[in-house]
Amino acid sequence: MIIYILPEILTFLMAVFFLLSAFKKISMETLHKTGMFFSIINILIILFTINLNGLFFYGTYKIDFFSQSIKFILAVGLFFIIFMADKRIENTIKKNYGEFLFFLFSSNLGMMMLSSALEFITLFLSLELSSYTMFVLVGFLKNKKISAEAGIKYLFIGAVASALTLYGYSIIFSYFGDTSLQAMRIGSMFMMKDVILYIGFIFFLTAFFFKLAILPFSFWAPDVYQGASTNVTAYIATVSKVAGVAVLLRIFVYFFPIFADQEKILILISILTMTFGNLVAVQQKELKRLLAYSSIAQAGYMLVGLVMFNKSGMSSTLFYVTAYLVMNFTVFLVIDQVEKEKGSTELTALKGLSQRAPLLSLSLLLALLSLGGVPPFVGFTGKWFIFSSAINKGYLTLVLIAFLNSVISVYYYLLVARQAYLFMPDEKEKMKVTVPVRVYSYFSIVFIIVMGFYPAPLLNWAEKAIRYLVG
Amino acid sequence: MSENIKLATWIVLCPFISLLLIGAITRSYKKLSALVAILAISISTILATILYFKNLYGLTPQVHYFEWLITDYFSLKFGILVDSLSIGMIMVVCIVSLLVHIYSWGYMEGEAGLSRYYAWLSLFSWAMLVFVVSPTLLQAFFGWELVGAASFLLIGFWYYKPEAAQAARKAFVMTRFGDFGFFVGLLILLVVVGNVDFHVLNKLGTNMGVSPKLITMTALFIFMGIMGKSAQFPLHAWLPDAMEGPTPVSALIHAATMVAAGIYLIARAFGFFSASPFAMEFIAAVGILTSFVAATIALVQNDVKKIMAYSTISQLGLMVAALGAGGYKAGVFHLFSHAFFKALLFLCAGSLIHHFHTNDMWEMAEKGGVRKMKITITTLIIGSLALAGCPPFAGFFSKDAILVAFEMNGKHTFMYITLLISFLTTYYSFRMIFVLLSPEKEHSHSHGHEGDHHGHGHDSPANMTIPLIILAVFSVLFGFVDTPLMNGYFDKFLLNKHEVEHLHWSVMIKSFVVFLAGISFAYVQFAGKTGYREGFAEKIGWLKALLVNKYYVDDFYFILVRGLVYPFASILNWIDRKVINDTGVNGSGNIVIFSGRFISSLMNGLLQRYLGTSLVILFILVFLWQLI
Amino acid sequence: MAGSLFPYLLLSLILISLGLIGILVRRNLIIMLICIELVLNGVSINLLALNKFSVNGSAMGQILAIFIVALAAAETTIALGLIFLIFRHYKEIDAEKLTELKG
Amino acid sequence: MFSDVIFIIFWLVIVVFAALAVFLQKPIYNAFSMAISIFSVAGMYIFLGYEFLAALQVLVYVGAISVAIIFVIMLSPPVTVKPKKLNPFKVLIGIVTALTFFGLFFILFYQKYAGSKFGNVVNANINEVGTVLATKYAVPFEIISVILLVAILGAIVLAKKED
Amino acid sequence: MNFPILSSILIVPTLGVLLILFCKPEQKTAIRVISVISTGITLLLAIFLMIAYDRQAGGYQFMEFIPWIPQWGINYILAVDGLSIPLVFLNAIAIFTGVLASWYIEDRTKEFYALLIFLATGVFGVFMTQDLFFFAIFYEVAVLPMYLLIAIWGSGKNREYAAFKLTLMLFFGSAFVMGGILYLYKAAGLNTFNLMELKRLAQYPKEVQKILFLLFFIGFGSIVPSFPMHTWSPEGHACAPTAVSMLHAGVLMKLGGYGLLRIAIPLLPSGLHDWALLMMALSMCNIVYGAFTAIAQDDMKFMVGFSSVSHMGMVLFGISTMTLTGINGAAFQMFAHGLVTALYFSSIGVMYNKTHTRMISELGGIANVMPRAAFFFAIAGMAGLGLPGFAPFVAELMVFIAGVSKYPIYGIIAVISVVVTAFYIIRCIQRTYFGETNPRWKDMKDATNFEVVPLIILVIALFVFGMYPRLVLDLMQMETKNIIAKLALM
Repeated sequence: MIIYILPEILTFLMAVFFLLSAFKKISMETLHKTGMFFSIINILIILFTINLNGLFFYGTYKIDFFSQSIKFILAVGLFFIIFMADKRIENTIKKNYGEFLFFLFSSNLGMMMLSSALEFITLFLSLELSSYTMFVLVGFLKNKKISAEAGIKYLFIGAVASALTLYGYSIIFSYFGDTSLQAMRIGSMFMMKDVILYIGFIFFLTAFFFKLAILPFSFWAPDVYQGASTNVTAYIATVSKVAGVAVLLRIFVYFFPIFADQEKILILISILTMTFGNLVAVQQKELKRLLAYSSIAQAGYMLVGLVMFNKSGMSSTLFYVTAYLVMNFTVFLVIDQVEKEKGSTELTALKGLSQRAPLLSLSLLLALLSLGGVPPFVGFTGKWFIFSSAINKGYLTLVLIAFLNSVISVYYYLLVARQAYLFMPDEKEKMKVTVPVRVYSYFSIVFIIVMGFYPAPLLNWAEKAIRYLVG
Repeated sequence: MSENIKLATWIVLCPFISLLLIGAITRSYKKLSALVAILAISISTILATILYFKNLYGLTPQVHYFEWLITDYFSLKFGILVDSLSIGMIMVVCIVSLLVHIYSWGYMEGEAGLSRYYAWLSLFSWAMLVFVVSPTLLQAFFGWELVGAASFLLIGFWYYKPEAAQAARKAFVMTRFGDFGFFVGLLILLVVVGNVDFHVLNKLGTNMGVSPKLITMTALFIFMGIMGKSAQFPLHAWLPDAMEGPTPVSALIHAATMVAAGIYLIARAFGFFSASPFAMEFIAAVGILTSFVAATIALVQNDVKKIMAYSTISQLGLMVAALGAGGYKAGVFHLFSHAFFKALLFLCAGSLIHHFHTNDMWEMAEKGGVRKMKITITTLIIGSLALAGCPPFAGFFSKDAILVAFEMNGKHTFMYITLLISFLTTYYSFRMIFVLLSPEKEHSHSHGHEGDHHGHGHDSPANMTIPLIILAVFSVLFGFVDTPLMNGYFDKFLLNKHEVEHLHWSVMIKSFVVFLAGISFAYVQFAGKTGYREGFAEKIGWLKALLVNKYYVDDFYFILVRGLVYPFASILNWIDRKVINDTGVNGSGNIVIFSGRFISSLMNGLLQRYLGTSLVILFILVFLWQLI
Repeated sequence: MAGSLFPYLLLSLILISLGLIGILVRRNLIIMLICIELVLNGVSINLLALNKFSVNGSAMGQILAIFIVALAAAETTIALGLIFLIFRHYKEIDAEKLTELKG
Repeated sequence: MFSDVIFIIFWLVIVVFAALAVFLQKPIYNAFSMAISIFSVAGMYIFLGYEFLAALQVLVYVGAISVAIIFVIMLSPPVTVKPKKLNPFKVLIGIVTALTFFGLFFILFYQKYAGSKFGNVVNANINEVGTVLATKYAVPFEIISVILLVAILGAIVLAKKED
Repeated sequence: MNFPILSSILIVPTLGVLLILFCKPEQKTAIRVISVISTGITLLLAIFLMIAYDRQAGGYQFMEFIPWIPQWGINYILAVDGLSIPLVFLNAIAIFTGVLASWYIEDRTKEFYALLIFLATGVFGVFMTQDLFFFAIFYEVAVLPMYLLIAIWGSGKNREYAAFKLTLMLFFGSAFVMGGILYLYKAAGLNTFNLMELKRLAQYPKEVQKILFLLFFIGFGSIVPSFPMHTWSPEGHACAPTAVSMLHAGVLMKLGGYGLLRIAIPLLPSGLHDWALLMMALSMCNIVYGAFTAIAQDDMKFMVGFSSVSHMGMVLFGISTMTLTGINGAAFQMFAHGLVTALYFSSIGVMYNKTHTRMISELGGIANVMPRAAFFFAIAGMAGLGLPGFAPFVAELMVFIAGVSKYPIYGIIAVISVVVTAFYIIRCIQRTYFGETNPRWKDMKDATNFEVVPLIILVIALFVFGMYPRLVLDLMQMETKNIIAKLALM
C-alpha cells in the first residue's frame, strides 16, 4: 500500500528536511543542489508508480494513470522552478532558502493530493494547502513593498473565494449527504433538480475559478504576478494551473449529469475570461503583468475545452495545459534571465535580446507565437483540438470569438517579440547564459515545434489519461 | 499546308527571328544587329514578291489554323490567312519596311541605341505582318496591340527628350483608349457568335441568329478602335505629336503601315461592316469630317513633318469615307498608293531634316541649298504631285477611284467635299514646295539660279537616296495598275472581276481642274517674287487661331485628364486612405485598444474594488443564468 | 423556535451578509479579517443546520465543520503575518493605500 | 418555551455583536464584539446538539483566533486612523452585493424550508465522529496538520525581522 | 516510381533553412549559396512535376498518405492536380528569383533567408496538402514570417505599422478560415479532415453552405485583397523588401484564390450561388477602384500594390461568373499575375537598391542611367497592362469573356480598367524612366549581370506562357471541369 502513496510521503519528508535545514547554516548552493536532486528523485519515483491503480482510504483517494501523470507533470514543473531559482535569486530568498524550498515542496504535496482526491474534504483541504503555501511564497520578498501588498490581496480574494465555496458546498452536501464525488454523481442521476442546487454548484466552483484565475475571481492575477518574485510567479502561472485543470477535470467528470444541459453559463464565463484577458493585456507595459492577463486568457481557452463534458474536450484541454506549462515556463525563464541581467521586467528590458542572446530570444519568440496560437507550434494544435471538440457540440460562434481573441493575443505577443528583434540593445556584449538554461531552451524549441507539427504522442498520452479518469 | 501558307508563315517569322537574334546575341554590336534586321526584312520582301508572282491574278482565301486556346464553348484559334487583299498588304508592308530599314541605316548613323532601334523595327514589322495575315478578329487584336506597343517604343526612341516621352505616352494611351472599344466589340462577338473568323463575320448579316442592332453596336465599337489606331477625328491628336520619333519611323509607321491597319481591318471585315447600313453611314461621315479637319489644319503648319502628318490623317479620312460609302476597291487602292507616296514624302522630309537639322521649312528656306539636294527635291516634288493627284501619278488614279466610288454609291455631297479637300491638299503640299524652293531674299528671285554661296548643298548619302528613287518610281507607276492600260489588272487581282472598267472622264477632268487651281493658287501666294509668308488661311484672324490650336482638341484632352481623371483618382485615394484605412481598419484596432484601456483603468489596485467587481459579476452571472 | 430550521439559515445569511459588507466597506485590514471570520462562522452554522435537518446529523458534516474551524485558524495566522509585513512597509494597515500595483 | 426565549436571546446577541464587530470604529472594540458573537455561536451549536463542536468553537475560535487578533491589535501602536470619509461608491457597491446575496438565498430558503422542523434527530455522537475521522477522513486529517504547520512557519518567516 | 517528390519539395527548403540557421551570421556568402541551392533544387523538382504530370489521367497524382492523428481523422496527405501544379511552379520560380534578387541584404542575412525560405515552404505546403488541418497550418506559416521580414528589413518610415497591419489583417482573415474549416469538419459528420473524402462523401444542407461560404469568403477574401479588406496590401508591398514583396504579391495573394477554388467552391456549390452577386460586386470595386487609385499614387510600389489589387479583383470576378471560362481565367490569372508582380518588384528593387527612393516625383530619366532596369520595368509594365503576347492578356481575355457573357454591363465596366491600367503604367514609365535625368541620379551604375538573371527568367516565363498558354491551361482545365460539374448539378 505504501508504494502507491510513496510520492506524497517522499515529498512531505523532503519538505520537512528543508524545514530542518533552516536551523543549520547550510549554504544556499548545497540547498539548491539537494533541492534539484530531491525533485529528480521525486520524478523518478512517480515514473516508477505511473501504471499503478488503486482506491485507498475508504474510496477517498484514487491512484490511477491520470493522477500519476498529473503528479509527474507537477514534479517536472517543480524541478523546472527549482532549477530556475539558481544563485542569482533575490537575496531575501537566498537568506531563508530552506524555508523557500519547504513551502515549494509542501505546495507541490498539496497539488499532488489534489489530483487524486476523490472526496470533497480531501480535495478542498489540499487545494487550501497549495493556496496557503502560495500566499506565503508571494509575500516572501520581505524587503519589497509590492510583494507584501500582492500577498495580502492574494490572501483576501482567496479567503472570500474559499468561504463562498464552502457555502455552496454546504447546500450541495445537504442534498447528497455523502462527501464523495461518486455518491454525488449517483445521487444526482435520479434527483429532480431545483434552483438552489444549481446556484449552490456555481458558488461551489468559485475556489476553482480562483485557482485557475477565471473571470469572476481573476483580478488578483496581475497584481500577484507583478508583485511576487519571478520564480514564484512562474510557479503560480504554470504548475498551479495544471493542478487547477486536473481538479476541474475530476469534478466535471463526476458532476456531468447535473450539468448535462446547463453549460451555457460556463461558456459565457469562458468567453468573458478570454476577452477580458486579451483586451487588457494589449495595454500592459510590464512583462509579468502582461503575462498575467495572457494566462487569464489562456485559462479562458482551457475552460472552453473543459465545459464540453466529452472525452475529446477533456483530452484536448489536458494536451493544451501541458503544452501551456512548457510555453509559459520558457517565457518566464527568459524574463527571469533578463531580470537578473537588467533588474527590471519592463517591456523595454527585452530590447535587442536577439543580438545579445540569440538562443533565448528564439525560444522566447517561438513560445510567444505558440501561446498566440500560431500554427506550426503546439499552441495552435492545442487550440485546434479544443475548438474542434467545441464545434462538435455546434458552438460555431464560440469558436469564431475564440479565434478572433487569439488574433488580438498575437498582437500583444508580437509587441513583446518585437522588442527582442526590432530594437538594438544598449550594451553590446553577449549575455552569458548558463548551460542548464541553454539545454532547456533547446528542449522547449524542439517541444514546441515537434509537438505542434506531430502532436500524436502527447495527444495519445492525454487520451489515455482521460480514459482512466472517466473509466 | 499549302505552298502559299508556308511562304506566308516564313514572311511573318523572319522579322520575329531577327528580333530574337538582336535581343539575345547582337545587342552590343550596332552594325551587326542592323544587318540582321535588314537581312530579315529583305528575305521577307523577296518571299512576298515570290508569293505575289505566284498568285498574280488573286486567289481564293486559304486558311490554316492551330489551336491556341480551348475554352468550353469555343476554341480561340491562331493562323495564317492568305488572299489577294492580304498579299497586297504584305507586299506594301514589306517593301516600305525594307526601304525604311535601308534608309535608317543612313539616317540613324551614330545613334546610341541603334540595335535597340532595329529590334523595335523588327518587332513592328513582325506585329504588322501578324495582323495582316490574321484569319480571326482575335489574332487581329493580338497584332493590333503589339503594333501599338511597338509604335510607343519607337516614338519614344529618343526617351531622353521629354517631348518624345510625352508624345509616346499620348500615342499609346490614346490608341489604347481606342483599343478598349475594339476589345469590347471583340468580347461581345466572342460571347454572342462564339467564332470570330472573318469569313464568319462577313456572312453575319445573313444568319438570322444575330440581331442587326447588335451588329451595329459591335461594328461601332470596333470602329472606335479603328478611330484610335488610324487617327480619325476625335482620337487623331496623337499622330502629329508622334512626329517626335525618328523620321524613318514616322515614314514606316505613321504614314504607310500602322495607321493603315484600321483601313485594312475595315476592308478585311467589309462584309461585317456593310451588314449594318447605319455603321457605314457613321464611318463615312467620320472619315470625311476627319479628312476635312486635317486638311484645314495642315494649311497653317510650319513643321515639315507636321504637314505630312496632317495630310496623312486627311488621306486616311478619305479612305475611311470611301470604304464607308461602299467603295471597297477604291479604299484599298488608295491605301496602297498612299502608302508609297506618303512614305516617299516622309523620307524626303527626313533627308531634308537630316541635312538641315531643323524641321521648320522656313528655316530650311533661309539656309538655302535645298536645290543642291538634287534627288531629294525632285523626289519630293514627285511625291507632292502624287499626293495632290496630278494625272500621271498614282495619287490621281486612286483619288479618282474614290471619287468614282462616291459617284457610284450616290454620295454626291461627299464627292464635292473630296474635291475641296484635294484642292486644299494640293495647296498645302505645294505651299511647302514653293517655300522650300523660294530664293533667299537678297539674291535674284529666279528659282533656277545656282549661285547661293553659303549653302554647302550636297545631297544625302546613297543609302538614303536610293529608297527615295525606288519609292518615286512606285509613286509614278503604281497608278496605272487600275487603268484599262493594264486592262483593269487591279480589279482582277483584288476582286477577280474580269470585265474592264471604262475610265470615268468627267470625274478625272474635275479632279485635274481642282489640282491646277490648287497649284496656281499656291504658286501665286508663295513662289512669286514677293515671297509672302502667309497663305490665305493665315490672313483670316479667327481661322488662323482655330487652325493653329488644332480646333482646341489637345486642350480638350488636357482639361479632360487634368480636370477629371486626376481629381477622381485623388478622391478615391483619399477615400482609401481616410475612410477605409483609418476609420475602418485602424478604427476597429482602436476600439480594441480603448476598451482595453478602459478596463485596465478600472483595475486600479484597490483590493475592495476587486472583491466588489468579482461578487457583482458572480451575481450577474447567476441571475443571467436563471433567465437564459 | 429552536426546533425549526429556518432561523438558523436566516442567522447564517445575516452573518455572511454582515461579513461581506465588512470586507467590502471597512478600510482597516484587521476588521476585514474579522469579517472573514464572521463569514466562515455563518457558513459553518448553515452547514451544521442543514446537516442536522436533511442528513440527520451525519458525522461527515461535523467533520467538515471541524476542518473549517482549523482552516480559519491557519488562514488568520498567515493573514496576520502578512498584515504585520504590510504594517512594517506602509506604516498603516489601510486597504485603500495598497495601490502600488495597478493597471 | 423557556429554551425558545434563550434561543432568541442568543440569536439576537450573535446578530447585534456581529453588527458591532463590523461597524464600530475602534478596532479593539470590534475584536471584543467578534469574540462575544462567536461565543454565542457556540451556544447555537449546543441548541443544535453538537456539543463537541461548541466546545471546539469556544476553544479554538474564541480562545485562539480572536485572542491572536486582539493580540495583534494591542501590539501594533494605536495608529490613529483618521476617520477619512468612506467613498460612497464603494459603500454602495458593498451594501448592494451583500443585500442581493441575502435576498437571493433568503427567498430560496424561504420557499424550501419555511416551516420545516427538525425531527427528533440524534446527531452522530463524538466517538462516531472520532472513528469516521480516524478511518475515512485520515488523509484530510494529515493534510490539516501540514496546513497548520505551513501557517505557523509562514507567519514566522513573514514576520521575522531580518538581521 | 515512388520517390516522394512532393514531400521532397517541402523537405528541401526546410533543410535549407536548418542549414542556414546552423551557420554563423558572418558567413554571408555560405548562407546565400545554401539558399540558392535549396531553392534551385526545388525549382527543378517543380519543373519535373510539371513535366511528369500525366495529363490524360488528370486528377490527383504523386499522392503521399501517412496517417497522422487517426482519432481526429488528420492525416498527412500530399497530392497535386491540374490546379496546384502551376501554382507550385509559380511559387518555385518566385522564391528562386526572390533569393537571387535579395543578394544585397547585408544585416542579419541569416535570419532573412531563413524566414524567406520558411515562408515559401508554407506556401508550398498550402498548394500541395489535401488535408484541412495541414492546410490551416501551412496557410498561417505562409503569413507568419511576414511581420519580421517587413518590420526588420523593410523600407520606409511606417514599415512597422504596415507590418503589424498586414499580419493582423491576414490573421483576422485566417480566423474565419479556421472557423470555416472546423465547421466544415463538423457539418460533414465524417470525422475526417481529408479533403478528398469530404469532396466525395460530404453532403451539406443549403443554409449551412450559405453560412460556411460566407466564412470562407471573408477569410480568403481578406488575403486575395477583396475590396473592403485590401488596405494592407499596398502598404505591405511598399514597405517590404524586394524579395518579400515579390513573394507576397506574387504568391501569397494566390492562397486566397486557391483556397476558394480548392475548398470553398467544390464543397459548397450552393454557397457560391448565393454569394456570387456579392463577390461580383466586390470584385468590380476591386478592379475599377484599384485601377483609379493607382493613378493617384506617387510611390511606385504603392502603384504596383494597387494594380495587383485590381488584377486580383479579376480573379474574384472570374470565379463569380461561375462559368468554366471564368474560373479557368481566374486560375490562369493567379498564375500570370504572380509572374508579372514578381517581375515588377524585382525590377523596382534593382533600381531601389541604388536610388533608395521609390517616389516617382523624385525619380526622372532613369533609363539614361540604367537602361537595363528600365527595359525590364517596361516589359513588366507592358505585361501588366495586358499586352497580348504576355500571360496576363490571356487571363484577362478569358475573365472578360466570361464576365461579359454573365453580367454584360458590369463586364464592360470592368474592361475600362484595361485603359486605366495602361494610363497609369505608361505615365509611371514616362515620368520615372523617360525624360531628362534628375541630377541626383547622374552617377548611377546600371544593373549588374547578376541582378538581371532573375528578371530574365521571369520575362522568359511570362513570354512562354503568354504565347502558348495551353501548357498551363490544359492542366487547370481538368480541375475546373469537375468544379463546374459540381456547380452545374446544384
